[in-house]
Amino acid sequence: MTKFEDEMLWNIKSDYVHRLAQQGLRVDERGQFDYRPIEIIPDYVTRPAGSAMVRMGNTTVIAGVTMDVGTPFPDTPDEGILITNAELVPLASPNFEPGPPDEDSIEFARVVDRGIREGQVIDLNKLSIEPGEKAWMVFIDLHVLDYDGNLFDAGALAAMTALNVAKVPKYEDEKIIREEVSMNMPIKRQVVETTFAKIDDFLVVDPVLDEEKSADARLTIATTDDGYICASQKGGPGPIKVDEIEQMIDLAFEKGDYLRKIMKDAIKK
Amino acid sequence: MTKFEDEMLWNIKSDYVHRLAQQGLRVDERGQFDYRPIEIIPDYVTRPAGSAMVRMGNTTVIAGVTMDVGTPFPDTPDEGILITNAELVPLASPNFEPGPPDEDSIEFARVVDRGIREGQVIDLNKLSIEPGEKAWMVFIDLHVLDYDGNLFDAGALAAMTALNVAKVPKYEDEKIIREEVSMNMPIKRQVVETTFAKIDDFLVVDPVLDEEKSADARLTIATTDDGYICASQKGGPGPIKVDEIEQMIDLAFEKGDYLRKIMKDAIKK
Amino acid sequence: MTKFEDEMLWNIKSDYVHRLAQQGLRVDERGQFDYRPIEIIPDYVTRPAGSAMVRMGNTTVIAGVTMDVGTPFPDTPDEGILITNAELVPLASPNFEPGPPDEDSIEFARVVDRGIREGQVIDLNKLSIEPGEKAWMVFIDLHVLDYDGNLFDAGALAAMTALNVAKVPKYEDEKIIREEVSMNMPIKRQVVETTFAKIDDFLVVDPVLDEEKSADARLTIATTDDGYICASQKGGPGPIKVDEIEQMIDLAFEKGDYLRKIMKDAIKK
Amino acid sequence: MGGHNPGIKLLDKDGKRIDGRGLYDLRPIKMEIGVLKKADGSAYLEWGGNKVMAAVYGPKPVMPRHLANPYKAVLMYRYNMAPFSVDDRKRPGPDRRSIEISKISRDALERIVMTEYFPNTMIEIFVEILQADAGTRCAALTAASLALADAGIPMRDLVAACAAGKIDGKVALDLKKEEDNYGESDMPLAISPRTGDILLFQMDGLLTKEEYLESLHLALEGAKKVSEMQKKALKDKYKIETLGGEDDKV
Amino acid sequence: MGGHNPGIKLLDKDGKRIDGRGLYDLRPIKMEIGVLKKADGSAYLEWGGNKVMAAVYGPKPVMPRHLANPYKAVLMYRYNMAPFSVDDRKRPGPDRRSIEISKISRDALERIVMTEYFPNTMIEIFVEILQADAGTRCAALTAASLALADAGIPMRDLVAACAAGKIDGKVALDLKKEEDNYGESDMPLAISPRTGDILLFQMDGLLTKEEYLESLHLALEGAKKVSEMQKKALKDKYKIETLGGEDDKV
Amino acid sequence: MGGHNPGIKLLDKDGKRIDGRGLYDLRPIKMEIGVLKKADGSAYLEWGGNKVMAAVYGPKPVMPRHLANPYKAVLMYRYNMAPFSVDDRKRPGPDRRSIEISKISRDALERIVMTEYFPNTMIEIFVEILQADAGTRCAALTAASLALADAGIPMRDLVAACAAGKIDGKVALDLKKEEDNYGESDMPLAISPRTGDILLFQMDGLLTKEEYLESLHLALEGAKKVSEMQKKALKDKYKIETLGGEDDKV
Repeated sequence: MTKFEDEMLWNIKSDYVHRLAQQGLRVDERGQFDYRPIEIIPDYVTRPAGSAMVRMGNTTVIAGVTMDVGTPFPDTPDEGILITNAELVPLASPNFEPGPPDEDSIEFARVVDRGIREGQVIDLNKLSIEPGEKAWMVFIDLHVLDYDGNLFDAGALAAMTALNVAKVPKYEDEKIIREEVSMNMPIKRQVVETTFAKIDDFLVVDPVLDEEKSADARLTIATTDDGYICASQKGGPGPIKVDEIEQMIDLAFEKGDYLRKIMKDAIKK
Repeated sequence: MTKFEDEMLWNIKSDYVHRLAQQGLRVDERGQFDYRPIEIIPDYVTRPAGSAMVRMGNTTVIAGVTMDVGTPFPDTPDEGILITNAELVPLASPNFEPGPPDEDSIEFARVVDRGIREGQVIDLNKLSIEPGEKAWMVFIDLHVLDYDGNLFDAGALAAMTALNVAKVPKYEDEKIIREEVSMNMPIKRQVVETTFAKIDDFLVVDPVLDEEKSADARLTIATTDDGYICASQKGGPGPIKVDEIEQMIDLAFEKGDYLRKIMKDAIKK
Repeated sequence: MTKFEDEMLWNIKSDYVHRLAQQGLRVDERGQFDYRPIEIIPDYVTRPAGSAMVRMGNTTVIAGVTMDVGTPFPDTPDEGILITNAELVPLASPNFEPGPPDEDSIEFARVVDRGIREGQVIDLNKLSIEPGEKAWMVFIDLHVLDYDGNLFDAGALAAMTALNVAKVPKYEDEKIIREEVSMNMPIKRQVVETTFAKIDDFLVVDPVLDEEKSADARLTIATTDDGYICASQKGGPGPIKVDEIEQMIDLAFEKGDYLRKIMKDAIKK
Repeated sequence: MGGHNPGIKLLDKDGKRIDGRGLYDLRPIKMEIGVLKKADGSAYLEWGGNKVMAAVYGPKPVMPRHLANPYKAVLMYRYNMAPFSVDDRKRPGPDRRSIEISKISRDALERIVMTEYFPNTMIEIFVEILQADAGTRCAALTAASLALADAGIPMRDLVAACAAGKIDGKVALDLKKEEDNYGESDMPLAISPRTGDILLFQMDGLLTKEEYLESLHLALEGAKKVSEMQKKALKDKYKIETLGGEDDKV
Repeated sequence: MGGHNPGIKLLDKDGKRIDGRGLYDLRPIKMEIGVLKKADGSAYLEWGGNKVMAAVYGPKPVMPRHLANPYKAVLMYRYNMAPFSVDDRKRPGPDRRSIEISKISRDALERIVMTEYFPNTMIEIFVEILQADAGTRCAALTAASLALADAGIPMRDLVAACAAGKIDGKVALDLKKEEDNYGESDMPLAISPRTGDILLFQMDGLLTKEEYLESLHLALEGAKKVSEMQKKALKDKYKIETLGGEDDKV
Repeated sequence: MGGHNPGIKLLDKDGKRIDGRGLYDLRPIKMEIGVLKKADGSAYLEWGGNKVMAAVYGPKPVMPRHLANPYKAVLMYRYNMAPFSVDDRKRPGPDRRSIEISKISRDALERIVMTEYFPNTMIEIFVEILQADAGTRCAALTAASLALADAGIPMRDLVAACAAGKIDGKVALDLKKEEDNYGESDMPLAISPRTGDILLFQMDGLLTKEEYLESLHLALEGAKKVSEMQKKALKDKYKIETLGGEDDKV
C-alpha cells in the first residue's frame, strides 16, 4: 500500500469511527466505558527480577523489571532509583520504525513512569544499599509486541504486575547474586492508569487503535488504591472541558479498582 | 520562499554588497572600521556562575559560565578545565537547524575558546581543588538569539564579560554549594576578538550578515590588554595578502581597546 | 558515473567473472588457490604499541595495537581485555562512506576479533595488573587504505603481525609510561584467516573485489599453528555444501601455514 | 514532587509563601513582543524568575518534503533549555522531558493555528528557556502564542497557560522553583480563553479528588489572568505602532 | 567460549548434560504461528529457555525510496534483544553483535525468499528475543521462516537452523546458556532442508578438524529435526484453518 | 601552547633544536603520488614524523542530490586521524578539531579547484593521518593538492602549506610534536605559491606584533619551499610516466 492509499484508507476509517460515535457506538461494539478482555501473565519471562505480559484486546505489552546497583542521586542519597524505558519495536505495528525512541515512545515511558513515581509505588528508601554511595536501580522496560491502541493502560498494568512479582537479588561483596533473593520488591501502593478518548463529544475508555487515531483528544488518569489521583496527561489536538474532566475522574477510580482486581487475581494464581 | 527564490534573492543581495564595496560603502552606511552599536548586559541570567548578553547591532548572544567539579587532565593535574560550547539554536536564524553542532557552531565555539585559552585569561592554577584529583571545570556556553553577522566578536565579548562577573561557588564535603561564593573568577588578562571581512579588496570591521555571506574572506584577531595577539582565524574561500594582515593587526589592537573599554564600563555599572 | 551506469557496469563485470569461473579461470589469471603477492611491513607506524601494514595485491590494511589501562570484566577479573575495531574509511573505496561503522565494517572487525580471541592468541592472564581492579586493554584498530577484496585475510594478518611486534609499556604510579617497555605482547598462538569465494561451483582463495562482489558465497576459516580451527564465517546469499566445507578446511590449513611463514619472515627482518 | 522535603516550610504562619505571595497570586509577568530581528515573529517573557524567548518562522517550504501535508501547514514546536538556564549545567540538545513538552505543546496549538490556510507549508515555533524557575512549559506556550500573533499567523484564539500545585498541604497558584521542588503536586494547563477549552493538561503528585478539582479551577483562573495580560501586551504593541504610523502622517 | 570454565562440570559421570539431555538431544521446542494481529505474518517460538517472537511486514513500498530495486524485493532482517532478555539489562538498540547476526540471517534468507516476484518493494522481518538461553540466532531464523510462511511470502524452502558445540571435550547438540558460557565451541548453522544447502554458518572455539566435522554433521542433523517440527506446526495450523473453513460450509 | 613547559629545553646552547635543526629548517619531506589503486587520485606524504595519505574521488554525482550546485562542483574535505596515529588511542570518528580543520581546508581549496568546470558534481578529498607529529593540517593540505593533481582535476595553482611557531622565546619553522606541546605558539598557513595569496591561516599562542609578523613571513617562506618540493615530485612522476610512454613507442 502506498502512503497515499494508506492515507485514503485512514480517512475512511476515521469517518466511520466518528459516525459511530455520533450514535454512541464503538467500532468493536463495546460499551462506552468497557475495557477490552484483559489477560495478565505474571513472570512471563524469567531472566529479569520481575516481568509480566498484558494483553488488552489485541494490544500486547511485556514489562521487565531489571535490578542493577548504581550511585544514588545527590539530592536523594538514601533512595533507590527508578528508570522507565519503552520501545515501540517495529514488530508491533506497520507504523513503528527502528531507531532511537521517538516522541511517542518517550511520552509512553514517561506517563507510565509518572504514575509509578508520583504514586510512590516503590518504597525507594528500602532500596538504599549504602547512603550516598550505592543504591538499587530499578529499570522498567516496556516492550510492545502488538499495538492496537491504549498502550498507557496496558503498559502501566504490565509494569505494576512486574513490580508486584519482582524480587530484589542479594548483594554481597560488591556483587549482585541474581540467583538469590534478598527481599520482595517493596511496594507501597497499587497504581493503575485509565485512558479515555474523546471522539467529537463522545467519551470512551480503553480506545482501540482506530479510535485512538480518530480521537480529538485523549486523557489518562492514574489512580491509587487508597483514593488518590497521582498523574494525568492530556494528548491530542482537540480540547477537553472541565466537566468532562470531572466525569472522567470518577470513572477513573471505578475502572482503576476493576483493573487492580484483575491484577490481584492474576498475581495470586 | 522556495530554496530557488532564496538563492536568487541572495545573489541580488551579494551583488549589491559588492557594488557598494567598490565605492567604499557599506550596506548600513557605517564607516569602514566602525562597530555597530554595542550593548552589554552583565549577569543577564542568574542561574549560572556568571553570564552576559551582548547585542552588537542586531546580533544577540548570551554567554553563561557554569562551574562544575571534575578530574583534571593528566598532563595538567593542578589546573582547572575550560570547555567552550556554542549552540546556533534555530530561533536565531532561518538558516540554523535543530540538531547536533554543525561545522559553523563548532568553529564559533573553538575560535572563542582559543582567544580565552591562548590569552591565558583564567588563572587555571587557582581553580585546582586537589591536584590530580579534583578541579573546577569552567563551562562557557554561547547561545545565539539573533544572528546578523559577526558572531565571533559578539560571542567573545559575551564570554569575557560573563567570566569577569563570574563567582566561583564554595566546595565543601565533596559538594558544590552554589549559594555561597568562594572567590571571584581569577582573571589574568582581558581578551577580545576583532573580525574583518574582505569584500573584493575592501576591508571592513564587524560585518553584518549580508557582508559576511558576500565576503571573499574573513579574518579574526584576538588581542590582549597587555599588547599581545593570542589567536587568529581566517575563514572563507578567498585569499588574503600579507600586507592586509599587517594592516588588520594594528586595527585589531585599536578596536580591541575600544571593546575592552565598553566592557569595562558595562561591568562597572 | 550515475548510480544506474554504475549498476550496468557492475552487471557486465559480474557476468565476466562468472563466465571465467565456468572455465576455471580468474580475472587476474591467478591459480584457483593462489594468494595475490603479499607484502608485510611490521612497525609501519610507531605511535602505537605495535603496528603493521599488509598489502595483499591492491588491498592495503594497516593494523595498530594501542595499549590502555581499564577495569577488567567482572567474569574475568584476572585477564586483560581485547577490543577490535575496523574503519572502512572513504579514502579506500568509492563505495565506503563516512559515518559510524556499518554492517560490513562491524562484520570485518568481529571476524578478525574472533580468530584472535577464540584462537587464544594473547595470554590475557599476563595482562592483568591488579585482579578485579586494573588490566591492560588491547585495542586493535584496522584501517583500510585501499580496498580490492578479501579484507578478512589481510586484516587478520595485519592484526597478528602488529600483535607479534607489540610491546607492553611500563605502568607505574597509576600512569602509563609509553616510552618504556615492560614486556613483549604475550603471544600463545599464531592465527591467520583464509577466505574462499564460491562463484557458481568454482571455489577460489583470496578473492579480489570483483570476485568477492560476484561470488555466491564466501567462507572464512581461521587456523592456528598447532592444528586447530578457531573461527569460521560464511557470508553471502548463496549456499555452500558440506563437502565444500571439508575441502576448504584442508586448504585453509595449507594456506594458513603459507601465510604464517610469510609473516614470520617479515617480522624477522 | 514526591515528598523529598527536608523540613522546609513553604508557607509561613500567616499563610504567606516564600516570596511573600498569597496562595492564589501569580508571580510578576512581563511580556515583550517583536524583540528579534531575524524571526518572522517573536516574544520575550519574564514570569517570576523565568526568562523565555519564543520565535516563529513560517509559513515556509517543508523540509524534508515528504512531510508536507496538502491540506494544511505542518506545525513544529521545539522547547529547549539553554545549558545555563538551571543551576547544574544542562547538557545541550533535546532530552526526554523536552521532547515530551514539545509534543504536548504542539498538540495544544494544532487546532488553534489556522493551519488549513497554508497547505504544503510548515510553521516552526522555537522556544528557548534562558532562565528556569518552575512553570517553564506554561511560560513557553504563553510566549509562543504571542510570537505567533506577532508573525501574523491567523489563529482562532490566543492560548494562555498557567499551573497550580500543592504546597504544605494547600493548593496554590503558579509555583516557583523551591515550591515545585519541595511541593506535593504540579498541574500545568493551557486554555483557549474564548471557549474555556483545555488544550494542554498534565498533573503529577498525590491529590484527592477535591484537591485535584480545586487545582484545576485555580489553574484555569490563573490562565485567564495571563490571557488578559497577553491581550494588553498585544494592544500596547499595536497602539504604539499605530501611533507611530500617525506620527509619520502628522 | 575460550576456557573461562571455573571448574564447572557440564557432563555427569553417565554422560548426561546439566538438564539431563544426552549429547545429541535437542531441547524441547514449541512453535506457534500467526500470533500477532498487526503483522502480516508472525510466529512465536520457545526453544528450551529461549522465547522468540518473529513478525513479517510486506511486501510494501520501500522507504527511503532510493533503496528500491527494480528487479526484486529488498529484504530487511532485524534481530533484537529485549532489555530484559538477559540477566544484566541489555541497553536498548542494536549493538555490534545484533548487527552482525541480522546481516548473516538476511543473507541466509536472500535466495530462499522469491524476492523476484515483488520488484520495487521491501519485505521486513523483525525478530525479538524476549528471553535468551543460547542459540538465539538459530531460534530467530527458525521463527522468521515460519513468520514468512504465515505472511504468504513465496519461498523455495523453509529455512531451519540449529547449533552444535563442544562441552567437557565432547561434541554436543544445541547448547544451553551454561553450556555455551563454559563450553569450548559454538557452531550455529541454517539449512535449506530440501537440498541440504548450508545458508548460515559460523564457528568459534578451538576444534580439531575431526571435531569440526563432527559438529557440522551433528548441527545438520539437528536442523533437519527442527525442519520436521516446522512442517508439522504449519500442517497443524493449516489443518485447523481448513477445518474451520469446512465448519463454515456445514 | 599555553606554557605547560615542565622545564624542558627546546633549544640547546648552540641554538639547535631537539632534532638538531636550526630555527629556520624544515623537517625532511617525502612525497609519493598515485599510490592508491581505487582512488581517482592519491598522494602519500612523510613530513618529519607525520605520515599522511590523501585520496581524491570525483567529479562524481552528488549524494544526497539536493546538495548539488548547478554552477559548480561541490567540494568535500575530510581530515581524519587514525586511532593509532597518536600515543593515546584516538576514538574513531570526527571530533570537533577534525571538523574545524576540514572546514578551513575546504575553504582554502574552494577557489583553487576549478569547480566551475564540473557543475552538478562533487569532488571528495579524504586525508588520513596515519602518524601524527605536529603540523598535520599543513601536511594534509599539501598532500591533498598533490592528490587533486594526480586525479587530473584542473586547478589554478598547487596549494602548499607550512607552519611556524615560537619555542624558548624564538620564532622557529615547522615545529615537531615536542616543540608544539611545550612551545609558545603555532601558526599554520597555506598559500597559492603563484600569487603569494594566503588561503589558510590560523594562530594560537601569545605573540607580540613583531613576533607575529616574523612567524608569518617565516611560514610563508616554508610554504614556498614545500611548493618547490611538490613541483619536483609531480615533475618526477610525470617524467617517469613520459619516459614509460616513449619506451612504448621505441
